[in-house]
This record gives sequence, structure tokens and C-alpha cells, in this order.
Amino acid sequence: MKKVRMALLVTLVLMVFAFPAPGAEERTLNLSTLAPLTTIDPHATSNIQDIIFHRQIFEPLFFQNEATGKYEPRVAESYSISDDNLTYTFNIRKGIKFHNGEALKADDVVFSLNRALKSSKVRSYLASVAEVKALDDYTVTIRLGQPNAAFLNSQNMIMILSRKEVEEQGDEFGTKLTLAGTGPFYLTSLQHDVEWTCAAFADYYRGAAAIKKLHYVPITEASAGLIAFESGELDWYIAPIANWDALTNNPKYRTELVTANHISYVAVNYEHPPLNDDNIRLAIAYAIDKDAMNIACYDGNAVNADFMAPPENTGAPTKGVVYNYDPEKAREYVKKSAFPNGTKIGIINCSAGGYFEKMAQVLQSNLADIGLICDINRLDSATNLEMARNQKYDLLCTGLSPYGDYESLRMYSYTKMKGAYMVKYEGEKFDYKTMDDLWDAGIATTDLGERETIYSRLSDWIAGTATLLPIFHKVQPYAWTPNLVVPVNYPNYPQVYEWSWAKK
Amino acid sequence: MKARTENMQTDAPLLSVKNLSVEYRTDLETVRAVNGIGFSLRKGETLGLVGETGAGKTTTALACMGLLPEATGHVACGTIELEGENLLELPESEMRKVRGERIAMIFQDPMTSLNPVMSVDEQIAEALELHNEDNKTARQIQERVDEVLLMVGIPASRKHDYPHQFSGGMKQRVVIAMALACEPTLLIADEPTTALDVTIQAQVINMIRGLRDRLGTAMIMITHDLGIVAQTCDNVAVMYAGRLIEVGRAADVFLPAGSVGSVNSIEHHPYTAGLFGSIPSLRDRARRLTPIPGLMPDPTNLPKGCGFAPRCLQKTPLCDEESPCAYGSGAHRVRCHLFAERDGWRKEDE
Amino acid sequence: MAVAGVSTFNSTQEEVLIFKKESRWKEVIRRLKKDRLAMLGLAVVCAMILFALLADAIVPYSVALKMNLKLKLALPSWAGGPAGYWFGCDGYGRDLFARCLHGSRVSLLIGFATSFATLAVGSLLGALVGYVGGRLDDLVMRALDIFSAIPSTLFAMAVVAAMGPGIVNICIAISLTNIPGFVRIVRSSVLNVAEQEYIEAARAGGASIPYILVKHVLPNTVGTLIVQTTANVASMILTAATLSFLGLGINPPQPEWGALVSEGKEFLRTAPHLILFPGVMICVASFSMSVLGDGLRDALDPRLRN
Amino acid sequence: MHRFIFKRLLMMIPIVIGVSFLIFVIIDMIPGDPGSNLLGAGARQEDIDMLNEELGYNRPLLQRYGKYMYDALFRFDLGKSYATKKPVVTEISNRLPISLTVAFNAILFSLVFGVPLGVLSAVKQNTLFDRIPTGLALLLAAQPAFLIGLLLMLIFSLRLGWFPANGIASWKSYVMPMIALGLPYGGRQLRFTRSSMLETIRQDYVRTAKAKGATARLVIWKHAMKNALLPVITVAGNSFGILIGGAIATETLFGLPGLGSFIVAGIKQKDVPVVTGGIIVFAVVFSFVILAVDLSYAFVDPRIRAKYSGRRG
Repeated sequence: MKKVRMALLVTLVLMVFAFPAPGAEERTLNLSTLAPLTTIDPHATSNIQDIIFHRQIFEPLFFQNEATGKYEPRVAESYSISDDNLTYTFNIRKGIKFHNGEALKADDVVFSLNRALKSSKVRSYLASVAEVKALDDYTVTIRLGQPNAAFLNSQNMIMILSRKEVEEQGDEFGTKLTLAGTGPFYLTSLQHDVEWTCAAFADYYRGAAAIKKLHYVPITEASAGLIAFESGELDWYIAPIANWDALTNNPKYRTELVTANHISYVAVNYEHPPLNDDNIRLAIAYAIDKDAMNIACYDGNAVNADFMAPPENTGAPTKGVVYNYDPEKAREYVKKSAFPNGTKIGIINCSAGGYFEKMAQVLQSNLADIGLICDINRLDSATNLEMARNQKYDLLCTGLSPYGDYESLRMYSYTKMKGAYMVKYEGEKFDYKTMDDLWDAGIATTDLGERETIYSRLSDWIAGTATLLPIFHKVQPYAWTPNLVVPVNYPNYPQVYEWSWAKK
Repeated sequence: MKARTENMQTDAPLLSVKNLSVEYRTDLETVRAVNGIGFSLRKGETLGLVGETGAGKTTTALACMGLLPEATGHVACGTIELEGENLLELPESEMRKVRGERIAMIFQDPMTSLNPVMSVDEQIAEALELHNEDNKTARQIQERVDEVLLMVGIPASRKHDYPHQFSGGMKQRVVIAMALACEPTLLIADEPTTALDVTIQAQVINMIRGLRDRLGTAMIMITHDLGIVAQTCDNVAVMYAGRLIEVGRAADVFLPAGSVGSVNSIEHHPYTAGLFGSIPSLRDRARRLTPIPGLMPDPTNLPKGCGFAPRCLQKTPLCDEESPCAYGSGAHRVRCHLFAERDGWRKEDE
Repeated sequence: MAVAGVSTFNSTQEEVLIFKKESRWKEVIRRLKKDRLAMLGLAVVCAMILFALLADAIVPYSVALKMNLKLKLALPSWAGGPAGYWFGCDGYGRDLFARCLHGSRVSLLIGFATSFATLAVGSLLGALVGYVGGRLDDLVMRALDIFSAIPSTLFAMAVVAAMGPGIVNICIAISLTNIPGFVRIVRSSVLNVAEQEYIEAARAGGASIPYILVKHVLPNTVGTLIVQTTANVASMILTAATLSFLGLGINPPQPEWGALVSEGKEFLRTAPHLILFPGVMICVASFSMSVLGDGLRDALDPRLRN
Repeated sequence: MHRFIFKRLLMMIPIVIGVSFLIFVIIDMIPGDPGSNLLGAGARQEDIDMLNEELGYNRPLLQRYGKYMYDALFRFDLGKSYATKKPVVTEISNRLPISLTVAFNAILFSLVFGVPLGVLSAVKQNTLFDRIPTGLALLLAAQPAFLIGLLLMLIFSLRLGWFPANGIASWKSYVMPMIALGLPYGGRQLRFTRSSMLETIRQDYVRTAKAKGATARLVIWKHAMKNALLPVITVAGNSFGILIGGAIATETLFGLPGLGSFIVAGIKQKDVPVVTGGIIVFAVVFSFVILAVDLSYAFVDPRIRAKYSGRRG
């Protein structure tokens, strides 16, 4: 009897602890990232999980809205471009305060941009910048070495920091609590790999955020994250697609599928025989069943891709050379090639753990259907990347996130960017100079129509080589509690500032 | 100290084993280790239980202690009466009171029969604490520990030592001290010296003998060393393949075959004769050692007739057919067909 | 008199021992046969090996690879799924039964190959250092100390990462992590055996070290080795499964139980049969190997039984 | 005894040197470099080279190793993580207590249910009391850790809401990892206890104790247990050592920032200081655990105590 009573008591205590009842006003928003924070120095990371969080506390000069593609003023109120397209003049917003309470001045902007220029992690965004100068406390000019139509897009990736704060922390900046940002939230506690918290910045120039407190935890295991979300430990979560149907059919949750700014593709190394045979590459291009890949990876919820960038990206082509699933045509190309049915065409590389290994398996099956045999090499992501860079692959299943402008794909093919490309076009096989010239031309003009024409030609050139084969744009299965009002779910970077608690 | 010596040699037996059979049963086979043996022992008396390895001596001792391996060992029939009380019918809780207090046992190998992680005084004191009917205080128990240690010749200064710090002979002394701590009425010594050096053997046997005489304890001395039997025992029982084939006073059994004074040419079971024949005699240098040929029968598959028949040089056709019954002459008893028609021997009741 | 008595009986005892030694293996097998649980384990292990060997005759390997995305996550046929798919279909609409069946090939291969590799290297090295002793013993044992101070999963991970995936590399990595423990076991039992008199006798007879090791020392540690090896098979299958879970298993689409379980992980809540069937396979294999190992240990060391 | 401990502590130095060298070599064999890993796809070679230069990764292996060991042994500095730039010592000192807590709880749990059940099944050998726990133990030991963890989460976090699925917010966060790890290890512990106990209760001294008239309970818990404990301690110690760095799947699943997942992340990113530092710390902790196991042997068994203190000079 005594034991039973004791057990009841313990259960009761546990339940009380498990369901804390916070006041509605001060309710904390619980969020998660898919990986621990590596740093909170926005100039010292190119990791998307870091950036998703950094965007809540730091801001660039101009912000590109992912949903509309438009640029919105943040640290800078307005900008002007010189006639030669080489000088950008930014008018800094007056009265902006850093989280430490100090006013933001042009000097901080210059400092931040120069700091970014020295960082191996982000300086590629500013590759065209020749000089950054403050004209006065609220005007900054940036002079480019050559015209760059995508400059506004790339400056969107560079956050403005408080010079004083950064210099005071020195080498330790990024590893500890900092108030160097101007964003709607500021850090209140920080344990990179356990949890970190933020509070709404009262002096934020667009008005303080509706949600006052944020709490982040890193959850690397998707199924664990989902359980955490369902048991109320998280308010908003990027759910695993396998559980999507159950979530959408559950009235306890709000859900939305948003197409990510992302392209999953297959790269073909044309230098490795028999992949150097044009007919074999075309056969591969026609053999790929994008629908099957979509079903295997995203239950058919992803958006099949015709081109290497989502249509929302500035300058992204909407028509041109497209390969669609046609096994008959694929077999014809195999027949036309110098290789018999059952030819081994090499190994498909992919990184372990994500959906790329699913793509690889469907690809292998698709190719087997048309009589091309290949193996799969599942590698840890670092090794996979290293092998891809060094062209040590035959076929590669991978993906990338453009920044919102077709130009951001340049680094994956432009031959002058040594080592960055996924397919190395430099060589005898293709007229790669034409491609390089098109990339250069694409940013030399700010005229959008002109750019689109150039990128269409570029897209066709690349498609013509049948070396970069777009598959689909993945989706973000967002789920959140009905207590939370989320006006817009963005493709990649959530804007927590826009969110609020539902009124009872 | 209770005056036990007074009761010596009274007629009522202290221990009486009747028709005892023990089997070991596993799912593989049934080992009939002891087959209908009977013997009795009076207070203060010493019985020597002699036989080859595997003859069933230790099994008999364990049956008396109620320590047959639980899962397999099993008394098939018979009784073991201690002072008129059938031990086989006692519940385990009562049996625990018998063990250590009334019957104590010294095991064969002193190296392994002491717990290596307890000091010797703890182990001796434990026996006393388990049978502490007169509510001795901790101090009295410690005094008694010192006393018994001294009795076996170990200085009290070493009582906190652990078994590994003692030599083999010393360990056996500790085991003996432990067995005698509660002054049992019966001590079973199972080959107490087999594992010891020859020089130590004599010391230990002398000590056991001395203590037995001093305390008046009855004793069953299990051994295959006939020398020890001769030195210590009043009575001798020879065991072969789970049966007692010859029982008698030491003088009867030890009387050499064909020696002066015997009426018949054969006074012993052929096995006993062989056993004694295999010992070189100091008196008779010319005689060669004559080991008994062959092996003991497989206890899982005992022969139909006499267990010794396959090895017996004097075997008759009857020996293979029928198990012999016991024939007695005075206190001397032999289980062999050869004695059926012999003068002075008559068939004994089982 | 006393001396002679003892010696006589001892000579008889020795005869008994020799008599017993000749039939030792027969006896072990006889005892094992009587152990019903161990025999069940043996039967299951044999059946699994048989199924693995005959896998192609039962269901061709191509069936295990054949995708049909219309049948993604289809339920087993007896639970309302499409006919002919006894275990249902995986996330690519492949026949899960065929994948489990063909997966047994790889899993059992990894289990047995690594165990035997560990057995071979571990016992030779253990016997050598145990027997030779001295500086060699010190050197090897200190080197092994270094190996065993690294967590085995992490070590296996690092080795696979360095050498790349693939069955052979995984087997090497798993074996490497298990060898130190095995060497220790063999070494200590060799140290026990080496003290026995018959080894002295062989030595005195001028036999060479390798000869003594192979002819005298190893056969006498065979019991320990067998028991340890059977226990290892089960744990190696599990280690391979763990590596699969960490993304370092064999390359897809080749089926392997651990890989099947970790592939099924994401569907645990929507299609639990994906994890159930290979999970049960691992369980059954490891269970039957373990009871077989236990039975062998009992049969080899009858003291432990009753 | 002091000498013995001192000797064992000294022996850790070659182990640390050996372990770190082994790790340096293995990591060097993994294709790729930290620069390209950290910068990700689409990074330019010049940026990668610059980052590798900053990290000091462009220098030859032996030179890097030499500097690392010099710093480690004489300055107790294990370098900075390539990825987070935080000192490895700080990172580890944040994570080690978590790993220790998890491992300790799990082992305690495994002992609490493994040892008594193991004793029970040994004492009641070949009965249902033996077969059910042993069968259960075999079954548990054959489960991948993540499976038990996920099922626990579904039950205790989702259905019952008793324990959080993620994080280390309070003591409650440690309950499910403890069970998830403790169950399979408890299964192992059960089997070891059982066989150790079986061996022990057949020893002559147990029979001696029975001959003294001791009760079955006294015989088992006083005489047999202390002797049967040695293998149990060894297994517990080894498992504890392994769990400190080896509970990777569980750490990942429950979002515990422990040593194991730290090292795994390091291996994936070729973060040499993280991997080497993590494994050195693990090796040292492991050596301490083994030392503690050996010392507890001495505590339990006077023969071993004598052996340790007997080694003078």
C-alpha cells in the first residue's frame, strides 16, 4: 500500500515537472537546428545551419527576400549604382543600435566588409570588391573591380558587425556570447552544442519582435526531433518527410510544404570513359526517372527540376534544353554508342546519411534498365566532397543551395575558379571558353532581360554537355503548433521576427 | 568441554547408514555412485573408508552431510541415522544445524576449500556464529577462534591472515580448526592429506589423531592410503564400485592373506587382497608389486554380477551372473561368492 | 607404505585420464547433442547458412534489387499488402524478403569472416607472445594497450573512413578492433597451458617453438577459442549493424541486415515492418549463435553444467 | 600499492603518445583536408589553401605531430578545434562530465538489474528463473542501441510525456539514455554474472561454507558473491570505459553533447585536434577506469592486494 502511494507520488511529481505552464506573454519559442552551432561569427562560417540562426541576430546592408526575390533595406536604407555599374553607394540607416546599445556608423560597415574580405569562409561572396570606403558616418561606397550584377545578391550574405564588440573580443569572437549584431534578437546565453537563447531586441529599428524569447537546441537525429516536436519540446520543426502525411493529417499541427532554394542533381564526369562518349551521357540523361527519384527521396513532394536553379532565382532560365525520362530514347543512345549493352560505366559517389544515397540507388536502377551497369560508393560527406573536387568520381549524386541569383552557380562550373567546380570543363572536349565568357557576361549587365537571355544560353550550353543533370528541388516540410502564427514560411531561412503567438 | 570420552564404545551407534544408494542423474546419464551400502559407527570410533578414486567414498560422505550436488545428486534409497535421527528426512533448516555442529567435514584439497577473500579468523568465527546457541559474545567467539587455532598449532597472531598467506599444511590445519570449532560429534575427513607433501602428511595425520583422542570425536577417515588407515582407524570399510565389499575391525582387514593363524587360505575379498598385494612390504622384500589389472566398471553401466568380476582372478561363472551377498565372520564381513561355502562365515542380513 | 599406496592409485588414475582424452571430442559432441537449446541454436545457424548459400536458388539476387516505387513501403502480403511480398516492400518498393534473404549472405559473411580473421590472427599472436614471453610479449601487449585504449566504434569508423567503404574494409576494421581482446584471452590460456608438464616434455625433446605452438599449445586452448569465436560471430554482426547505422556500412544497394535496419529507421513509425524483419533476423542470428556458444562452453567444460 | 599506482600512471604516457600518433596517421589517411571540409562545396581552391594555412594543416605530418605533442605534454594544450576555433580542452571539459554521467548511470542501471538477475539464474540454473532472464539478456544484447532509444522516446516522451526527448536540461534528460544503454549492457552483465556465479558456486570453499551449516543465502551473498564479483567488476569497468566514448548512437539520438559524438563529428570534418584530443582524453579516462578496476580487485581479493604491494623494486 505504502509502495503504491509512493509510486503515485513520484508519477505526480514527474508529471508536474514535465508540463511546465508558462505565462502566455513571456512564452519562449522553442526551435531547433539540425547541427550544433559551429560559431556565432557570421564571417567565419559557410554552414547553412549556422546561417539560419545568424539571420535572426545579424543583418546585411540589404536583405533579399527569399519569397519575393526583392531586396529589402536593413542596415542600409537605400543604395545607388554608378553608371559604370562599378560603384555602389549605400546610405546607412540612422539611429540603428547594436545589441550592445551603441549606434551603428559607416565605420562599422567598412570594418565588417573588410573583415569579411579577409575571411576564407565568406570572401568569395565579395570576390568582385576592390575597395570599401566610408564617405561620412552614414554613407559607404563599395567599388568593384569589374561589374557584378549579382553584387546585391552576394552582399546579402555579409553581416554587419559592431567594430568595437569584435575588436574587444579579438580571437575569441565567435566562440562566446556577443552583442555585435543589429538584428531583431540578441543572444542571452550560449552553449554551442547544447542550447542557446535569445531575447527580442527592444531597440530594434523595425520595432521589437512579437515573440520575446527564443530557445534553440541542436537535434541531429530527425526522428528524435520529430518526437521532441510532437511532445511539445519544439514549437516549429522541419519534419522528416517520411512522417509528413501523419503530421498534415493531424489537426494538432499546422504544416506547410515549401520548395527549398536548392537543386539536387547528378554530375557526370565526362573525362572517364565510357562517360566520354556523348551518346552514353545522353543515354544517362534520358534514363533518369525524376519522378521515381522524387518518390524515393521525398514521397513525390519535391518539385521536378528542368534547370539547375529554381525559377525564383534572379536570372534563372525557364526554357531551354531539358531531358525528361525516356527509356526508349536512352536505349537508342546506348545502341548508338560504341559500347555494348551491359557496359560498366563506373561508380556513383554519394554522401552517406541523407537522401543522396537514395538518388544514387534509383539512378543505378534506372541505368540498369537501359543496360548500363554501375556500383555505388557511399562516402562520408567530407570524403565525398574531396573526391568530387578532385574529379575522382564517375557519377555523383549531390545538391546545392543557390543564393537567389543564377550567378551563384558560377562557382560550380567556372573554370577560372580552381577547385570549386563539380565538373571540370577545362580541356579538349568542350568549348569551355564560351561558357566562361557567358558567366562573365551574365554579371556584366544589370539588365534583367539581358541576363536571362545569357543564362538561357548558358543553361543550354551546360545541358548540351549532359554533365550536370538537374533532378528536383527539394521541399521543406515545415510543421508548427497552432499557438504560433507564421505568416510566411521561407524556402531556406525562416524569419522569426515575423512570427507571433496566436491570440487566445 | 563436554565429557564425551565417558560414553566411548557404548552400544548405541552414533551414525548408522543402512542400504544407502546414491545416484547422479543428468539428462545424459545416471551414475550409480553408491549402491546399497550400510555401516555404523559408535561414539569415539574411527572408521576408515578405503577405495580407489571413483569408488563412491566422497559421495557417501556428502550424503551424510546432506551436501550432494542439488541438481543431480539424489539419494535413491536407504537411511542415514545420526543418534537415531534419520538425516535424510530432516528439513534443510534442521539439516543446517547438523552440519558443522554435529557433523563436520574436512575436505580433500586445503588449497581450494578455504575462501580466498576472507581472513582465516572470519572463516572460523563464521562456523561459531552459525551455531551460536549459547549466545556467545563477539569477544568470546574471538577467544574461541584463538583457542582452536592454537589447538591446531597456528599462533593467534596469524589469525587475520588470508589463506594465500599459508602453506598447504597450514591451510589444512585451518580447515581442521574450522571443522572442530563447534566440537562436532562426528568428523568426516575426506582424504585430508592427499594434497599435501609427504612430510606434512604425517604431521597432519598425527594432529588429527591427537585431536580426535583429546575431544573424543568419532571420525570417518576417507582415504586410499592404507598406511593412514592402519595408523588411525578402529574399523575399516573397503569400497569398490559403490559397494562395501569388505568391512571389519582394522585387525581383521589388515590381517595379511595367508598369514599365520588363519584357518582358511583366503580371509579377504580378492579386491582387498589385491589392494594389499599392491603395497610393497618392508618385511617381505622378495615379493613383487602386483597391481590389480584392469579398471573399475563404468558407474553408468554396472555389470550384472559382482562389480569386481571383470578384474577378478578367482572369478567363477556365478560372479558374472549374480551380485554376491555379504558373508560375515564376527565383525568381519565380506561380499564375495567365494565365502558362500566357507567355514565360520555365514550369510548376513542386508 | 603410504607412498606406495598413493603411487599405485595414481597410475590407475592416469590410465583413466588417457582413456578419457581419446574420446574427449566424442564426449563433447555427445554432451552438446543432449543440450536442446544449443542444438536448436545450431540448427538455426545451419539453416541460416543454408538459406544464405541457397539464396539465389530461392529468390534471384536481381529481385532484391528490383525497384518498383509504386510499391514503396507496401505492407507484407499477409497483412494486406500486395501478393507475393511476404515481408512487404522497402522504401524503393523492393522485395524485403529477398533483401533479408540476400542480406543474410553479407551479414553472416561479415560475422564469420571477421570472427575467423580475429581467431587466426588473435590466436597466433596470442600464442606466440604467451609462449615466447619476454620482450616480445611486453612490446606486443603495450602496442595492444594502445589499440584498446581507443573506443572500438570510433576506431572502426576512422579506419573505414581512411580506407573507404566496402565489405573487405569493414571486415578489416571490425577485426582490428577485436584482435587485442582475443590476443589477451589466448595469451592467458597459453600461459596456463605452457606451465603444464607435457609442454616441458616437448621442449626437453628439442621441439621447435612453432612446432610446440601448433602441435601442443594451440590444441589445448581450442575450447576457449571455440567459445570465444562463436560469441564473436554474434557481436560482429551487431558491430557491422552499428557501423551501418553510423553511415559506414557496406555500399547500397547491397542488402545487409544492419543496413536494412538503419534504412528502415526513418520509417519506424510509418512502416515498422521495414525494421522488424531485419531486426528479427539479427536477433535470431545473434541469439542462436549465443546459445550455441553457451552450449559449447558447457559441453567443453562440464564443471559448469551441474 | 603506491608504487603500483605510480607505475600505472607512468604507463599512461606511452599510451597517450601511441594513441595520438596512431590517430594522427589514420586521420591523415582519410582523404581530404579540413579546409575543403569546412568551406564546403563551391569553395575556391585559394580559399581552401588559405584556411589550411591558417590551421597549420599544410605542414608535414610529423612536424604537426611534434608540435601537437609538445603542446599537449608540456603545456596541457590540446589545440583549437578547426571548426569552432574553441580550445579542445574547453570543449572536452564541457562534454566529459556528460559522458561520464551517462556512462555511470548506464553501468549502474545495468548492474542493478543485471547482477541480481544473473545471480538468480545461476542459483536456479536450468529452471524458468534461469531461462527467462538469460533469454531476455540475449535478446536485449542483440538490439541496436538506437532501436531501444527510439522506442523509449515514443513511449516516455510522446505517449507519457515523462521525460524530454532531447537535451540535457535536467536530471530527467539522463533517464532514457541510461535505460537505452543500460538495458543491453545489463543483458551482458547478467550473462557474465551468471557464468561467474556458476563457476564460483562450484568451488570447494562454497562447499566448505555449506558444510559449516551456512544458509544458501549466506553462502551466495557472502562467500560466492565476493569471489564472483571480480569478472563482474571487470566487465562493468570495461563497459564504463567503452561507454564514455562509445555511446555515439545514443548521444546522437538524445541530443547529448558527449565525448563520442564530439569525436565522430571531428572524424567527419578531419578536425585533427578534436579527434586526437578527444581520443587522448578517452584513453586517459579509460586507463584510469582500468586502474580503478584493478584497484577494486585488490580491495576485493587479498591475493591481488598482496601481489600489488609485493612488487617492491
